[in-house]
Formats: sequence, C-alpha cells, structure tokens
Amino acid sequence: MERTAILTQLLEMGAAVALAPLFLGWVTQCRAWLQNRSAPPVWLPYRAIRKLFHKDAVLAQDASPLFRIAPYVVFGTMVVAAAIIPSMSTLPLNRAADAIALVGLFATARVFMSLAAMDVGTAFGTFGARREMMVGFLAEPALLMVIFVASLISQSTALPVISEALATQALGLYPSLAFTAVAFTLVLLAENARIPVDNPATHLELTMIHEAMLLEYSARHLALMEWAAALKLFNYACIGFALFLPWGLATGAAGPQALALAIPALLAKLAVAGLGIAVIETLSAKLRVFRVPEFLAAAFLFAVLGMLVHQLLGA
Amino acid sequence: MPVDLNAPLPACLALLGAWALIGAAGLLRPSSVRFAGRTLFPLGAIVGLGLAAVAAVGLARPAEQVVLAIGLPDLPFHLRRDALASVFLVMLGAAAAGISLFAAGYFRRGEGTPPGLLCFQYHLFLASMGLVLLADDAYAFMVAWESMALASYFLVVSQHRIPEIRRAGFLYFVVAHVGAISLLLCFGVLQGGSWLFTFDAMRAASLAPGAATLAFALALIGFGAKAGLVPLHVWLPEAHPAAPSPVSALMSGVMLKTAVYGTLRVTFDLLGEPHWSWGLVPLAVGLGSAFYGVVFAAVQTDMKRLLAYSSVENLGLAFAGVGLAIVFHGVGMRALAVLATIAAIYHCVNHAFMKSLLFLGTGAVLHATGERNLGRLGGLLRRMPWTAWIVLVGVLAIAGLPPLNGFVSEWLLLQAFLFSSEVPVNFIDMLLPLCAAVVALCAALAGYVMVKFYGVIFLGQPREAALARAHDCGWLERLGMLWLAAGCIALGLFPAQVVAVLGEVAGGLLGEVPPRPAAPWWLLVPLPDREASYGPLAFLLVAAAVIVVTAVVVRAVYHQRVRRSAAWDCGFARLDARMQDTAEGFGQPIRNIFQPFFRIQRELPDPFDAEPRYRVTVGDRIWGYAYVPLGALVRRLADLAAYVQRGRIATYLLYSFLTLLTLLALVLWNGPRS
Amino acid sequence: MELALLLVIPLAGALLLALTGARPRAPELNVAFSAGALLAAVALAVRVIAEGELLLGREQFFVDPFNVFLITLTAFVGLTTSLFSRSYMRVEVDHGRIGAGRLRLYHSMYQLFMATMLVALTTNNMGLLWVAMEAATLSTVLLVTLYRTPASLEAGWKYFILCGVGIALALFGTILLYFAAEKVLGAEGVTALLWTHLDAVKARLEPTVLELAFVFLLVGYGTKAGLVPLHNWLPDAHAEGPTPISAVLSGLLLNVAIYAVVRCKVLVEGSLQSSIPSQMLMGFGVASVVLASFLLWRQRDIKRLFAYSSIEHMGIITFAFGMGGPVANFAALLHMTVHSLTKSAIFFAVGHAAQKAGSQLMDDIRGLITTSPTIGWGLLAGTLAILGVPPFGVFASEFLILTTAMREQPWATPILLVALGVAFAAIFGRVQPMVFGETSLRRLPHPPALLPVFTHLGVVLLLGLYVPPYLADWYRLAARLVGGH
Amino acid sequence: MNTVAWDLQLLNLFAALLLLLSFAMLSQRRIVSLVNLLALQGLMLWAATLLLAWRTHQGHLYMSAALTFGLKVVLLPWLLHRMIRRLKVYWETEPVINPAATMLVGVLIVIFSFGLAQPIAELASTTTRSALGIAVSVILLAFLMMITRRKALSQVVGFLSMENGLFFGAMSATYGMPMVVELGVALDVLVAMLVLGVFFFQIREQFDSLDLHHLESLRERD
Repeated sequence: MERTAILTQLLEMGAAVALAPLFLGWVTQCRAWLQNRSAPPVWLPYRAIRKLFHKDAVLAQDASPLFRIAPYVVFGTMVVAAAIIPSMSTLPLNRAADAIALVGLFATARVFMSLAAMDVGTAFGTFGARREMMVGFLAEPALLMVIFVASLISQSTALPVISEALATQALGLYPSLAFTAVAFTLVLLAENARIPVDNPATHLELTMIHEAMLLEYSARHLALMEWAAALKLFNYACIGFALFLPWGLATGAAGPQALALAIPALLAKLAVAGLGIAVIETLSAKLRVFRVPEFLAAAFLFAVLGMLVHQLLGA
Repeated sequence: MPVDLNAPLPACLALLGAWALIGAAGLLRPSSVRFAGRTLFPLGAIVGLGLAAVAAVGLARPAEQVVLAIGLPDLPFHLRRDALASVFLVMLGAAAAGISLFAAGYFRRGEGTPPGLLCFQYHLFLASMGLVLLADDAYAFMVAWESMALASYFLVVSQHRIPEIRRAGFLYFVVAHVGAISLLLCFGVLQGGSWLFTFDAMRAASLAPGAATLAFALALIGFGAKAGLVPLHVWLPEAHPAAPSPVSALMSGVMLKTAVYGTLRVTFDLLGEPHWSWGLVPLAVGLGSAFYGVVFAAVQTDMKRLLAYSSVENLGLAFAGVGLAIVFHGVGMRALAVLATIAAIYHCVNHAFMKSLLFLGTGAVLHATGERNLGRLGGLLRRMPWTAWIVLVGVLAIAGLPPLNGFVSEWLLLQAFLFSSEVPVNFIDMLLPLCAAVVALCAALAGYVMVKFYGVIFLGQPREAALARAHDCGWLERLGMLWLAAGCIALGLFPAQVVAVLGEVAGGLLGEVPPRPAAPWWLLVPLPDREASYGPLAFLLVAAAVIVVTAVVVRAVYHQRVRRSAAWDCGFARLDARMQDTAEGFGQPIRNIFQPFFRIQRELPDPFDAEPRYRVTVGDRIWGYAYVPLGALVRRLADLAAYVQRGRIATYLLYSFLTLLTLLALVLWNGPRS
Repeated sequence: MELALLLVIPLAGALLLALTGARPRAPELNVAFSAGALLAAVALAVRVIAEGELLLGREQFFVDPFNVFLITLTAFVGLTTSLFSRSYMRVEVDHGRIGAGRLRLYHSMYQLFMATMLVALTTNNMGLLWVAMEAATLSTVLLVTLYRTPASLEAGWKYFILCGVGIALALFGTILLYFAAEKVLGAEGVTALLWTHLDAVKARLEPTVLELAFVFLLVGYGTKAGLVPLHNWLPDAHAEGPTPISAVLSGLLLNVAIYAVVRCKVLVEGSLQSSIPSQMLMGFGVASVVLASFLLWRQRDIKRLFAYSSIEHMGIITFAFGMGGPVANFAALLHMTVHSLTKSAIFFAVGHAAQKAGSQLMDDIRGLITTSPTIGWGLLAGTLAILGVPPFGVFASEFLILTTAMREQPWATPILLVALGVAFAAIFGRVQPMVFGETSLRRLPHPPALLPVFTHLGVVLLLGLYVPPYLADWYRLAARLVGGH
Repeated sequence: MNTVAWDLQLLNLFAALLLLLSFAMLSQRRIVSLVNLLALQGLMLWAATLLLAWRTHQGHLYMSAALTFGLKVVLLPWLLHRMIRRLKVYWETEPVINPAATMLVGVLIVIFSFGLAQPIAELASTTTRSALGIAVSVILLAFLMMITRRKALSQVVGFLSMENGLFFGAMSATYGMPMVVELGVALDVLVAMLVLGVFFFQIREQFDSLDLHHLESLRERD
C-alpha cells in the first residue's frame, strides 16, 4: 500500500468528517430560504457540536456501558463508511468492502443506535428504536436493488468499479438509471430521517423516529450522535454521486492534480444535492408512520422497474 | 489406539462410539447431578472437540468407506466419510463441544427426566446425528435418521408433566415419521431397478427423468419436514421451546442441518445431474420459509419460540442457496453453482454457532429468572453481564452485521444472486435478482427481530420485581457460550480460508473445483474473474482504529465531568417499568404491515366490562388450512371404518358368508384352469 | 423323542394343573411345564438344524426349518407369558376377580392351549392340523370368558361362533384337498392327507379342486388369523380375556393360523400356475392394514387398541407372503417373530398398567413413568417397536417388505405407507399421555414381572440391528421352502 | 340304462331328504321341533353312511356310521332337549329377514352350490358324486340359518347342521375321512357342545334370556 494511497485515504476521511456538518448546515439554510425564513448561518452545526462538547454529560441512573459505547461505535462506523465511499477518488479500502458491506455497515450503526435507545428503558427510546428498525428493514431491500441495478451494469458490487463503468459509458438517457436514481432518493430521505418519513427538527413524541433515540443523550455523546447523523447524510449523498454523477472522480492511478480537480467537483455536487434535498423537503409534508411502508414500497418498485428496464432494453 | 491421520473414518466411528458409551455411563447413576453434570457432559464436550479435529483433518483426505457387521443380513451398514460429510461433522463436533460444556453446568435439579437418563438420551442423539452424516446405504441412513428423531423426541418431552410439551413432542415425532416415510419412498425410487440399497448402487443407477424428478420431490418433502420448511414447519416452534435449552440449541443448531446435508447428498451425489428447473422449488419454498419464519419471529412473545421461528428463516435461506446452486448447476454455470453451495454450507455452519449461542443464552436467562415470556423480562444486562455481552455477539452475528460471520454467508448468497441474471433462461434471469431483494428483506427483518430479542430481555428496566434476584450463570456455562462466540468471530474474520475449504468440498460434490483466487490472505474473493471482494479483518481494524482515535480525541478535548440523574420523564412523575415497550408492542409494526400472514384473534373488552382484558393472540394460518382439515379427514374416515364393527353377530357372519361367496364366484368366473 | 416330549409335557401339565391348579405353588408349576416344553423345543430345533427335515410318528408329524422356528418361538413366548401370568394372577386373586375353581381352569386350559398349538405346528396330517386348530379355539374360548362379565361372555360367544364357522369351512377345504389328493395318491386313505406326500405330488393335483379348496381354507384359517372381512371377533376376544391370554392369542395363535394358510398356499401354488392365491392373500393383507389403521383412531380401551394393531401386522405378514419370493418370505418370517415378541411384551406392560389403574380405559391410565418407571419405559419401548421405529426389528422387516413391495407391487406401497402413518399417529397419540404426564395410579403390593418384557424387547432390538447368521440362514431356508415366484 | 341300481336310488333319496330337512330347519320357528329336525338330519346321514358302508364294504364306514348315530342322533339332540327344558326357551323370536325372503335366498344358494360342485363331481370317481352338490348346499343353508337366527340356541343348531353337511360332503366325495380325523372331528364337536352348554347357562344367568341382541355391547359405532 503506497504512501500516496494512505494519504488520499486519510484525506478523504478527514474531508468527509469536516464537510458533513457543513453540508447539513447548507441543507438547513436552503430549506429556510425556500420557506422564506431567515436562514441560520451555514456553520451553525459546527458551533452546536462545539457547544455540546463543553457541556456536562448527564446519564440516566441505570444506563449501562452499552449506552456510553454506542455513540463511539455509531460515529466510527459512519467514518468507516465515508472511508469506503469513493467521494473523490478510488480508495485502497474499497477492496475490503463493497456496496453490500456498506449496507451492512449502515445496518450496524442502526442496530447499535436502537440498542442504545432501548437501554435506558423509557417509552420514547424503545418507541423510536422500533420505528427506526421498521424504516430500516423496509429501506434495505430497496437500497440493495439500487446497488444491484448498478452492479448489473458493471458486473461488480465494488463502488469504484461501478462508478468507473458508469462514468465511461457513452453519454445518453438511461431510463434504468433514472428510475434507480428516484428510488435512491426516496431511500436517502427515509434513512436520514428527512421530511416525508421523519422531521429532523421536531421533538414531537408521536412523529419523531431518529430524534426519539437520541433523547437520553447529552453533551459529548449527543455531539457524536449528531455528527454521525450528518456524516450519514454526507455518505448517502456521496453514494448517490458515485452511482449517478460519477464524473470528476479521480481514478486510483491519477496523481495529485486529478485529486485537486475532484475536490471542487465534489463541492459543486454537494451544493446541488443540498438544494435538491431542501426543495423536496419544502414541497412534501410528513407521512403518517404507517404510510411509510407504501413510501418505501414505491422506492422498491422504482428500483425493480429500473432492473427490469435494464434487462429488457439493455439500457 | 493410534489415530491414522490419512484414514480418519475409524477414528470418527470410535468417537461416536465414545459418545454412546458416555451416554450409557449416564444410566449407571441416573439421579446424581454431579456425576452426569460434572463428569459426563464435559467428557462429551472433549469428544466433540476430538470429532471436530479428526473430521477437519479428514477434509483434505480422500473419501473412504467401511462396512460394519451390524444391519440386515444381506444389507449390512455401509458407512462413508467424504468431504461433504466431514464439513458437517466438524460443525457437529464444534457445536456439540460448546453446548455440552454449557449443559454440564445447566442441568441442576431433577425437574423432568433424571439427569443420568437425560445424559444418555443427549449423547445418543449426538451419536445418531454423527451416524446420519456417515451413513452410506438406505437402511443405515433410515435407522440413524429415525434414531435421531427418537432421541430428540425423548429430550423434547423431558418435562412431560406439562401438557403443551407432550403435545409438542407428539406433533414433532409424527411429522418426523411422515418425513421418514417419504424418505423411504425416495430411496425406493432412487435405487432405480438395481434393487441394491447402497448409495454406490444409487450413484451408478441412471434414472429416467420422471423417476429422478419424483425421487427429488420425495427427498425434498422428507428433508423439508426435518428442516421445517413452510408447509411442514409447524412442529419446530412447538418442539424447540419445549426442549431444555441445550437440547433446543443442538436441535436448531445441528439437527436441522442434517436436512441440508441430506438434500445436497441426494441431489448432487446420488442423482448426479439435477435438472435446473428442480432448483426453483427449494428456492421458492426456501425464500417463502425465510420470509414466513422471520415475520412470525418478529411477533412472538416467548423468547424460545422467537428463536425457533428464526431457525425456520435461516434454514429457508440455506435451502434457497441450495436451490440456486441446482439452477446454476442445471444450466451449466458450474463456478456460480459452487459459489451458491458454499454460501448454503457456510450459512449452515454459521447458524449452528449463532443459534446455539442464542439458545444457550435463553437457557441461562431461563435458569436465572424461571421466565420464558418476554413480557416478564428486561434489564438483565446489569444482573447477568457475562451472559448479556456474550449473547450480544450472537445477536450481532445473526442480525448479519459486517465484521461477524452472519454477514459473510449472506454476502456470498447475495453475490450468487447478483450473477443469477446471467442464467440463459428467459423470465428466470429476471425473477432471480428479485429473490435477492427477499433475501435482503429477511436479513433486515432478522436485524429487527434480534434488536427486539436483545432489547426486551437484556436492556431497559426489569419488568418484574423478581428479576432483581437474577444471578449470572456458572463458569462452565460461560465457557460454553464463549467457545461459540469465539466461533462466530473466527468464522466472521477469516472467511477467505473457510471459503477455500468449502470450495473444495462443494467442488468435489459438483465436479468442478474452483481455482484459488490470487488475493492476499485477509481478502475474500469468491469468484476470481469478478471484482467483488470483502476483507473483514482490514474493515474491523480500520473501524477499531477510528473508534479509538475518536475516543482518545474526545477524552483529551473534553473534561470528564459526568453526572447521573433520573431518565427524562417529560413531566410525568412516576416513570415505571411497565411504560417500556413490550414484546407485543415491538412486534406491532410487523403485525400491521404483514397483517394477511397472521391469524390474529383479538379479545377486546366491551366498555361495561368489570376487569377489562386485552388479549391479542397471533396464530399460524397454515395450521388452520393444512393440519386441522387433515386431522378431520382422518377422523371422518375412522368413523366411516367403524361401521364395520357394529356389534351384531349376524352382520359378522354375513361378512364372512359374502367373502366366501365372492371368492368362490371369483374362482368359478375365472373358469377351470387346466 | 424330543417331539414326543414336546407334546406330552404340556398335555401332562394340563391334566396335572386341572387337579392342583389352585394350590399356592400352581403358577410355579405352570412355569416349570412351559420351561420343559421350551427345552424340548430347543432340543428339537438343534436336531432339525443338524439333520434337516424330520418325519416322526409314522409320518403323522413333520418338522422342517419352516415350522421349527415357529415352535421354538411359541414355546419361548409360552414360558415368558407363564412367568408374567404368575405375578398377574397373584394380583387378580388378591382383587378377588378370580376364584380357586377358575384359577384351576385357567392353568389347565393354558397348558392345553400350548399343547394344541404345538400339535398344530408339528403335525403333518392336514386333518389333524384342523382338529388342533379347533381344539385351540375351544380352549381359548373358556379362557376369554374367565371373568364371567357380560362383555367377556359376548366376546367369547362371538369368538366361538365366528371361529367355529370359519373352522368348519376350513374342514370342507381339507375334505376337498383330501378328495384331490386321493385321486393322485390312490385310495388307501392313510397317506392322502399327509402334507409331505401332498407336497411331493402337488404338481399333479387337480387345479380347479385345489383352487376351491384354497378358498375354503383361506376363509377358514383367515378367520382365525383375523384378516379384515373376517376380523370382527378379534378385538373383542383379545380385549376381554385376562391379559396373559391376550398376549398369547395375539402373539402366537395368529402366527399358527398364518402358518396353516401358508402351508395350504404352498400346496395350491405348486399345482396351479395362476397367481390367484397370491393376489387373494395380498388383497386380504392390504385390506387388513388399511381398515385396522383407521379403526385405531376410535379406540378407548388399551387392549382393543393393540388388538387392532395385531390385525394390522397380520395384514402386513399376509401381504408379504402373498408377494412371495425369497426376500418377502424372509421378511414375513422375521416380521412374525418380532411381532409376536413385541406384541406380547406390550401386553405384559399393559397388563400391569391396567391392574395399577384398575381399568383398561386409556383415559384412566396416566403418568406410568412416574409411579413405575420400568413399566412405563417398557410400554413406551414396546409401542415404538410395534410402530416400526428403526432401532427395533419391526422396522427391519417392514423396510424389507416395503422395498420388495416397491419392486413387485408398486401400487400397494403408497397405500401401505399412508396406513402405517395413520396407525403411527393413532397409537402413539394414545400411548404418550398414558406414559407421560401427571399420574393417577396406585402402587400394587406385588412387584411386576419385568424380566419377560425386557427380554422380548432386547431380542427385538437385537434383531433390528444384527440378525445372527445362523438365524438368517434358518429364515432363508424356510423362505425358500415357502417358495412362491 | 335308466334303472340305476336300487341302492343308489335310495342314497339319492336320503340326500334329497337331507336337503329338504335343511330347508325345513330354515323356516322352523319352534326350537323343540328345530332340534327334532336336526335329529332327523342325523338319522338320514346315518342311514346314507350305513348304506354306503354296506355297498362299498369299507370297514371304517361302519364305524363312522355308528359314531354318527351315537353322536348326532342320540347324544346331541338329548343334550339340546335337556338344555331347552332347563333354560325354558321354547320359541324363536321373529327372524332377522322374513321367511319368504330366506327361502328365496336358500334356492339361489342351492343353485350356486350345484354350479360350484359340478366341476368337482365330474372328477369324482365315487358313485355318490352327485350328492356333493347337496352337501355344499346343506353347508351354505346352515350358514344362512345361523345368520338369520336371533336365539343363541338356534344358532348352535345351525352350527351342528353345518357339521352334518360337512360329514355328508366327506362321505360323498371320498367315502369319509381317515379314521383318526373322523374321531378327532367327532371329539371336537362333542367338546364344543359341552362348552356351548356352559355358555348357555352363563348367558342365561347374565342376561336371563338367550336373545342375541343382549350380546351387542362391544362395538365401535352404535
């Protein structure tokens, strides 16, 4: 493993960790503009995390060690996910884990978060855990079908290979990819607790899913959890770029100048994606919890349509 | 007795004999817990380890046969150890070692059958399972197969005072017997006119396509009944919870896998060239069982029934793998067939370790609290730390989370499904990728079930006051569980080596040994010409590194002040344990989403009820559609047959009179025979 | 000489016990006579193995490998049953259900019954075979009605009338046989009914007469063997008498009836080339298995349940003999042995269990294992053996029969397997709650006789795993004698 | 030459009378006269055997005739009459199917028996081979009588009439059975009668009537 590969790996992980809260702030800012509210500063998430790091940690009486370990595990898994997803260039760690391992990684994070939520034994924790797991097990097949369609085209489930294959394909309208992109967007919204499935800003007991699990956390643990959530959104966005906007990725062989070109490409893509998410969120209202299965069934249907179209039309 | 390493079969037989001897020794002092518990079961564990070691050595050795003196005069017992049998023997030995170790500490007071007798039945069960894997002719296989069912029946009804346990035992033994009958028919068809019932004769016999299909169908019914595939699964959620925990661990972990072994043996070894269309049936039934099992597991309120349904799911996935292998083999894609078979066998081995660990966990909980109903558990992490943390490894493994072994076999299965779109049969190449979605759904649901299982039992507040007195299990039990957890972790972190070994086994079975991929030792590349790869060790190291770095950085930046206070109760003063989510509650989304699958009986009080009772029971539709009508039909036929015995002597005389006349008429009508 | 001893000992026993049957030492005497008979039988068997077929008593008695193993089996089960009846009768006398007079009748009739069976097995003269079968019926009728209850009277009456009519038809069959034989063997009358002579000339016997004779003989002895359309008396007779008698009836008398049918089949099959006799036997066999299996579902009395199970197993044996051929005959002989051993062992256990519960209804017998583990395990092991669960010998013979059936009569295999499955569910469903669960039984002062139960099951287990070579050759020899295509 | 020897004519007469008696027993309602008809049947059998013994000069036939006379004409009817007096059962109740139908079935059975016996009779070398058909029909008629009777005693009379038919069959087909078998059969019949006597008293004691509908409790389905 040459030094440059390790360097790019560390750079990419660092960039992901750093850019994630910025991306979250950017999305909240776009949402505020679209809902013509005065927007909070873009770096608000950084400040919130720094503030939380300086508060006293308050733990429930009978919180077990699992409760205290969970934030580190969740944050760690999200950073590893960032290390796997080729946001700027193909990475040495890609060979160790492909897209299915990535889905598994997200599942690990979700399981640990749910277990931690159930640990304290309050009504909201278990309530949130149950719903998070429900959204999880409905979204996973759809996400897997999305990856399958992409891997059908590129004959492999390793992300760099997929993005390279898609990048080098002749430019043209690929209906299968279009359907899959829609499916992926729906899954992204569901997994990251965005509006149609769950409102990230609310603490309303009946509707919150993701927030319910973090209810008992405070100070540094809450900071880590918030940071992990931002990182998760960033990772999902990068997966979306890898699958559907693969241009501008520096392939492994290219030197530092390709890397230099890749950073602005990533920032541009992030900006566009952030705006996209904000537009979707302002246009749609929150679904009842038991309408979420239909929402995710629609996502699954789009992915299957993408796969069928690819098989039948070969496009 | 010098163990001849390049001919391990006699050694395997000796070890199986040792198990039987240990069992017999248990009979000497049936009522003493110390003798059976402290000496015999650990001895059994050591023999298990020995068997695993010898079989592991045998993996690389060529197949060998031996003919025993016992058996029918002209069909003595033929035994054969080949690579496939060795893999399952390794699994049997390793799992039995852990479970026996746990059982040594588990059996205490004399509830149900005396410990000595239980030790006898337990070790006879192990020995007969070993014999099933080694049998090489129809008679030996049938004797071993039903002895396995008989021994496990006695173990299931060890606490025979409880009517439900007796009913479960009866149902289990009847379904096992029906399965055995269809296997007998299958062997009858398999011998294909040579009328020799040794497996070699069956391998040599070339069957007409129709007969081969019939043989495969009968084998699938027979082995499906033992594996608990959907229409024949009703006994599994009844029998496994009824048995003592080490026994249900053994049944779920190892006995169900003999069905997968049997299917592989009959399909690829005895039938030779299976037609690709055969594969669709185990694939469809497997996926159906997987989905059905996990959906039902999510709504259970008894922890052992939950694990039993989860076994139905995992066996469904294994049979789906076997079905996929048959489809690939049929259309000639040998490399992918080998991959699918590896996935199926790997999943069996994984499940043996994971499910045994979980059942042993429930055993420890049961002994500590005396409770099986999830509604009366909770918060045991603080009182039973050892059990909780070890079971957490099992829970994460069976939920299919990356660094551990559950994920590896699912990953292999999904890879196999991914390339199923290249099957040259139209329609099928589109349907198979959809099956991948079902596999993913089942894996995700398994995560859901396991979060419910672990969360409701170990986390949160204790739902009953009595749980405060719960104590952790003894050191023997911890050792047994640790061995299984270590197995899960090892199988998860070193998949490349395991897949290499399984590659040879599957290759030997399917007739094409896969080339060794040129990848570093820590990376698993199943198909050399494809790009997919998975390196759990590197993956784990990076994750661990990141977590440690984060922890150190946070520790350095952050002052250490931590304050403990009551959990947030949003203004409601008394936050008690009943306000936690119950097992039914956790299953409610599943009940809501997959409503047509269940037979839900609700018992809701009317408004004027003095003490209202809310009761929702979730039943199994298949029981009402298939088994109840069958029982009614037999009873109706019995009532019909009873007309013959009406009690009047005149009618009896009339029967014999008419029989005489009809026979005479028959003889006369046939005319004089010159 | 051994044959004379074999027949005289039981007869002498019958006479002696008629006088001293009620004395305290009478059961031991009964056991002694049975033991004597067994010794004679073993000596006879050794001699037959050494010298082959034996023709004794001016050709009136004939012993060949086919019936010598049945004789040894009969004598052995007779001994074990007498051991069991010793402890069984002691309890019955304590409970006052049997008086002194009836005890004398019981012991003497028991020995007389053994004598008639041994005569039936050893005789060469078909007429004498008929007389022995009739005498066996007469002796058992009195035993069935030993308790003088209305039910036992009814059972005895039906048993007597149905078997009497059946045996009368068999007599007419013997007459026709004698008629056909006389045309070939000349009219000096003495040798015309001897089986050895008939066997020698069977090819030249008149086919039509023999076919009719076979019909009468089959219906006659078939009634005694309890084949389905003629089985109605069997459940009542086997359930109402004292349990040792049920054990001996189910275990031995049915075998003797089947033996008689097979002797006739050998003659008839030799003379006519058609396979009508085999088809008839197979038809009776399958009908018996199917109907008995479904009748098992309605039973509430434990001994009636196992009586129907006897009908089912007789059906299997008849079907096997009907198929003919060395493997099927071998399996049928093996099945006869293991069935009589297992069924008598079951009746021993059932006897003790019924005495503990004071009733034969299965609902009153609960939780045997808790009060008397040995009887509980004995009954459970016996039930599993009779249901054909592998380690036991019944599975070995059923395996052979079913696999041969798959080759020669594929139509019959699914029917048989379904019936066996239904029977399995029925019997096991009833015996399981009896053996396991909460107990309602009281302990009896006298210890149960466990030796017979576990010796029988031990032998059956042995036969299941390892058939000793000399026994295997013995069966093969007998199977070839029985012949068939 | 149609003038068959006079003794054969007499033999055919006895056979015909035997058949007639069977029909008479089929329709008889009084048990006492039923037993008398049985004795008459024994007499006919004895006469036929005596005639045949005289004609074929076979020693053992004389013995068998004497045995038949002693047993079937004297001893058994006497025993039966004694039982009737002791048990005071004189009248047979309404038979199962009405007499006219029984007669019709009886005729059909006789036709069937002759059809059955015809191939055997051809092969028989004995002079009385034509009587074989009659013997078979007597057996089957006795069987039918047992089926239609309601009283235990009349069922036993049917059983004994069947024995007579068997003996007549043996006599007409093969001039009787070997002596040892004849003795055995006779002994069995005698012991059977003693056992039946014991039965009658026990049934009478339990059910204080010999009607068979008391003996219907052991059944699977009512």
